[in-house]
Amino acid sequence: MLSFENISHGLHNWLSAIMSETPVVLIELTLVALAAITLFAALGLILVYMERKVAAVIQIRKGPNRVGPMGIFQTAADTLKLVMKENFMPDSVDKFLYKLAPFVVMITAMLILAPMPFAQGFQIWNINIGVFYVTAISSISVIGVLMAGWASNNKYSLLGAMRSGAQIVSYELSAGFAILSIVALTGSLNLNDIILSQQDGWWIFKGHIPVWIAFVIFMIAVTAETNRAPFDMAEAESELTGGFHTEYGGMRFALFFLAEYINIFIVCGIGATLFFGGWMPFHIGHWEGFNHVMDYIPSSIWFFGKTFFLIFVIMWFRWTFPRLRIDQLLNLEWKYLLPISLFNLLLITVIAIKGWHF
Amino acid sequence: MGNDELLEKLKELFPDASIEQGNDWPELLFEHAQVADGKFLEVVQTLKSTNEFLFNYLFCETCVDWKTHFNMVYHLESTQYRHSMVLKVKLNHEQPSIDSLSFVYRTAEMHEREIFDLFGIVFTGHPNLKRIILTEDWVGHPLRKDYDDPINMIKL
Amino acid sequence: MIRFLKNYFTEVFQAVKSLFLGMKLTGYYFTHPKEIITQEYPENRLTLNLSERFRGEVVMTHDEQNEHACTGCSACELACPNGTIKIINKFEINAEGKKKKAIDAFVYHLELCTMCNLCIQACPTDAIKMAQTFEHSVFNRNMLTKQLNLAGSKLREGVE
Amino acid sequence: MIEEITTAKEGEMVINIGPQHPSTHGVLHLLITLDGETIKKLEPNLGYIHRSIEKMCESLSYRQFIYSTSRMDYLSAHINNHACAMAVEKAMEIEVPERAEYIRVILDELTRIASHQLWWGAMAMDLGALSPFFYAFREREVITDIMEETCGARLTMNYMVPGGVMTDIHPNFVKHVKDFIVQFKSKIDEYDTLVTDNIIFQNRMKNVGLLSAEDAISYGTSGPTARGSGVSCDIRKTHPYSLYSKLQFEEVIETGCDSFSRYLVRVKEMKQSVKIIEQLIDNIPEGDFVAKTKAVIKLPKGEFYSRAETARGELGVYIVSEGGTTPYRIKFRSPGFSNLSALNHMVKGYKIGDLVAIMGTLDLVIPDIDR
Amino acid sequence: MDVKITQPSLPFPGSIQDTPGGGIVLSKLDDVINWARSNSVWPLTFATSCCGIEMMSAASAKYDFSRFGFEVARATPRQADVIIIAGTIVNKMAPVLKRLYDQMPDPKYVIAMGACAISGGPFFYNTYSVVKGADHIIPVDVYIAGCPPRPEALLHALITLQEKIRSGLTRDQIRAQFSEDGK
Repeated sequence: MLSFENISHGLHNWLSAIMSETPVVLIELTLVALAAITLFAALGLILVYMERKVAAVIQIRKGPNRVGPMGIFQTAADTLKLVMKENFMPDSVDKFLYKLAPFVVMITAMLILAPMPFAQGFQIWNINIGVFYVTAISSISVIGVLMAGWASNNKYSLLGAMRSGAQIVSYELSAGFAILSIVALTGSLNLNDIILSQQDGWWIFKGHIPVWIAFVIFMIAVTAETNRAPFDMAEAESELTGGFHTEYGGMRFALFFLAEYINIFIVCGIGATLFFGGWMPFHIGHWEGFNHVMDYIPSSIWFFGKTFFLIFVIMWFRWTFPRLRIDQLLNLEWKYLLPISLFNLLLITVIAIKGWHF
Repeated sequence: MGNDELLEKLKELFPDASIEQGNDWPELLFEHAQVADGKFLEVVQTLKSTNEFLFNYLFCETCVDWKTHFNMVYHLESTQYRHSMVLKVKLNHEQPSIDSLSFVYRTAEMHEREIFDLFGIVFTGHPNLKRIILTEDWVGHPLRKDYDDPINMIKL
Repeated sequence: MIRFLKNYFTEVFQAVKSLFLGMKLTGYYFTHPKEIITQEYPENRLTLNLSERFRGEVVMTHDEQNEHACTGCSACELACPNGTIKIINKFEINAEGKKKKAIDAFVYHLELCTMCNLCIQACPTDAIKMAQTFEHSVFNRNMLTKQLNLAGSKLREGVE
Repeated sequence: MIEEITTAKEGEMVINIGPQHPSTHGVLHLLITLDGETIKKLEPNLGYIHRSIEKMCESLSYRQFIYSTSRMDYLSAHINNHACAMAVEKAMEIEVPERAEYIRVILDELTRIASHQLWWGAMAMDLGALSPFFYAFREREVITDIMEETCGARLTMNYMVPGGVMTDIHPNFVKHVKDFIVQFKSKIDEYDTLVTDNIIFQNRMKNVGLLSAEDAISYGTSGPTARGSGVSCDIRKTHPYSLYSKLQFEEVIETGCDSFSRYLVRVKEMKQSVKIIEQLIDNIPEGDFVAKTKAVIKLPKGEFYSRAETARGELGVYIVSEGGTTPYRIKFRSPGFSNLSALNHMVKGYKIGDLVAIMGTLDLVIPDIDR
Repeated sequence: MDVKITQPSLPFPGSIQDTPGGGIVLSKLDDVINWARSNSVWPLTFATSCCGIEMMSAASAKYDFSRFGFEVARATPRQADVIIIAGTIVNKMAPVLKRLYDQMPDPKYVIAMGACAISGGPFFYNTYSVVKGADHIIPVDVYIAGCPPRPEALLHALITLQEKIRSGLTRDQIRAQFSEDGK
């Protein structure tokens, strides 16, 4: 059966056969980089298109349907246009930071991709502290946002960036605790090990109610972390016009725009990996026959299916709820989510130690 | 209170003002000299706080340019008794000024800025009397009858 | 204490329920694409039925002999609040040798027109009416100034 | 030009909101002084859409000036036109035919529903929920279709003329209005599910933007803004005009004094408007739709004031006539202008997010404020 | 009595130009870029008066200009491509409009929507504060008459603008071309 694992292994074997080790590594690194960038572009286009279509159907309208069949080239046209826009810079900005900020946001988004297991045996970097790596890197993106807000020399941008800073720093805590609860159950920081531990069922089913609570908290926290409605404080179009990217246009704005969607993909990918078994097919305990049937569906489809389902849920939030106010947002985190997640972590630790999970 | 009764009461209270029944409501007209030196505020305070009147709702404040003089027109209503009256003050055309009502009726603050802007009437005691609608460097007061702007105004 | 906890949990439950109901509603629309009410302009151009009273622009009706009913009385010009209509009259000498007033040009400024219908109401001979066209987009503003009487058109016989 | 005001104290920041800003619903310019995110002071700067309607009307005849009022508060265009027509009718002592009154009131109430629906959608959009806007416009489009069918235009109808209405109603009018009522009643609950009951929305609205009853009167607010503070000020009840004295409906008054009660007033008013339409739609009497008037209207010398309740509050039309064919002076007492004056008082101490919510509940239409 | 309308309605802009190669596959890079630009026209949320409501109607579910990819209304001019002047421009607003236009990165387009934006419209005569046409301040690409124009008319204007972008002509060129055609 053709799978990503076979392709990557085949490629590696073929390259190793015809040349020595160093060029192989170099070539493979180049290929990986190219693949990552392509994946980025493709994901960005698909997610933006998906968002617009989901929004359209929820809002009882048709959505883009002119550019290409069903409007699938709509986002391609948008991107191309943004690339071809005037590359301007307002006069009074801090030039270095203004230019750097979109790249910081984009590069952090790219970096988190490294330990992501897309399919069985298909991973850029199988790092043994994967979960830790993801939480650590994802907090860098706030620096890019702050940079953008500060460098723009615009009060709206500054307010947006400050909101974003306060928001991401606080919500990272509960996202971290939600992730930790799964780490506590599996006893490993390696994302691959976490997936393998779900061979007999996903954690969301194995872990009783505490894992559900952790999952809900995780979803709320990552929605906030990615600055999505109802937590889109940093942009808050009706309050701060564009928030931290008010002064950005053209390609630089496109980078922010893409990074937002890539971040959604990544956090949903992490969520799918931790709670829904990543590429692991739907297995129920020891029902060998059933599990075997499920294995016929390629692992990459499992991963992307779960991830896109979570992305859809986040989009569903966005098109349903009004925005919170900044103080309510912080109240929600510090007064509700953080205590609950701490308590929940304690509960899960007890479950893990006692082995009460399935 | 009905209009007739109101008319009588007003006549009693302000014997020196000219009072007549307008199309809708009793109209009370003062000459500027009668209400100069802060007396106007007293008149309005009386109208607002006398138990029989309680004109606590200033629903329209405007000005009319009669070429020889300005007429300030205040439409007052009592939200309790639901009776209304019109208060008018005649201002001279050269240096029109009158006491500001912005501390009696908060809504007057904006209305008076608008009237200052469009008619050029100076409200003494107004907390923030500057142009609100036109730009700061605008010359003239466009709702006056003698206002002419040959550049912007195309006459039909 | 128990009452406090009870109230607390009721509140949380109500809150979550309200959010859930909202999501249910949007979810309903997401899963029922038949609720979509979009009318696809310009595909529906041919089937687009505008009300016969819709006021799109002022037109002058001409019959097949290229005759109209406008006597040039300029009632519409007077009725118009913002000078959208300008009537330029000329004097024609008719068969009996009498001088007769007729319109030379009925100039209509579509770029000024507010479709208030006052000119149509004012017209004593029903020479002008409102058309249901609305596709007036142009690249050049001058193209919106129109002459409503066709070239070589005449006043219809019997219209005074 | 927008100038930076540099009088801010240490630690305070002055921000220009507008003239082009998504939540000001037009070109309102607000200068707000912030301490962190808390608003210390707010100063409105108007005039970015001041079109000198009052000056212009001084050179328009009494038939013509009505159309310009549709552009003032374009969401209550019918009611504006109605108020102007009433002022002229009162001065001329024209008896308006019963049929015209019925048509007028039905259209007024439809306008009110349409206006409140747009407000509801825009308000939710200000708070960050985008879908309600589309649901609100679905029903609103039905109303605009009804308007278009009868009046000939979707937004600025110019349908009311002195003495009645311009043309008779369309033959399908009654049927379509009834269809609309059925559709509206089936969908109004969605409004509550999606927005009113939503916990995030309630937290954003409750105890925000307090305006006490005394302040509401002193600031001259009217309409739902004042009624949300417990002030009875519905002109349809306090000074009934047209048919309103004969109709059964309630004046919606909420005593919460906060944004949420202003919100509730508007939502409930939509239901009351439907109630009014239901009373009238089956009983439109036969007869003339317009009274006979002279071609050129000359008002007698004097001053005439007519009041009407628009969707935003009390509209006053004050005509000073010198006996000619054009008004000597005309003043439109617009509801938005007075309501806006209370904004500074209402937002002090709240956050920027609240400012958006409070402005949303005031339902400002900027051309109505600037005229 | 048979009556005919004096003004032949304008030919529909979308139907004038057949794209070579049947739609998407285009030969030249220029064409590709113009294709992208024409299909991704993001408006600035800028409305001064009544026409803004019809703009909202055009965004609403019944007319839905997102079908053309216009729905990404940006609140900041830095990210917008087209400014739809929906409503009257008065003297006080004129510098602001100019500034908004200057803040937009090239290529940028302007649509004057409604009588007020085209010429001052209802407020042309006897007003002291109204700018008699937005093209006194910024160059306008497409004019839509109407007061306010229907949402369909706005869509028509956007399609007209798309045609202009696709043709790659400047304002003067396209005006000259259309004057020759006698339209």
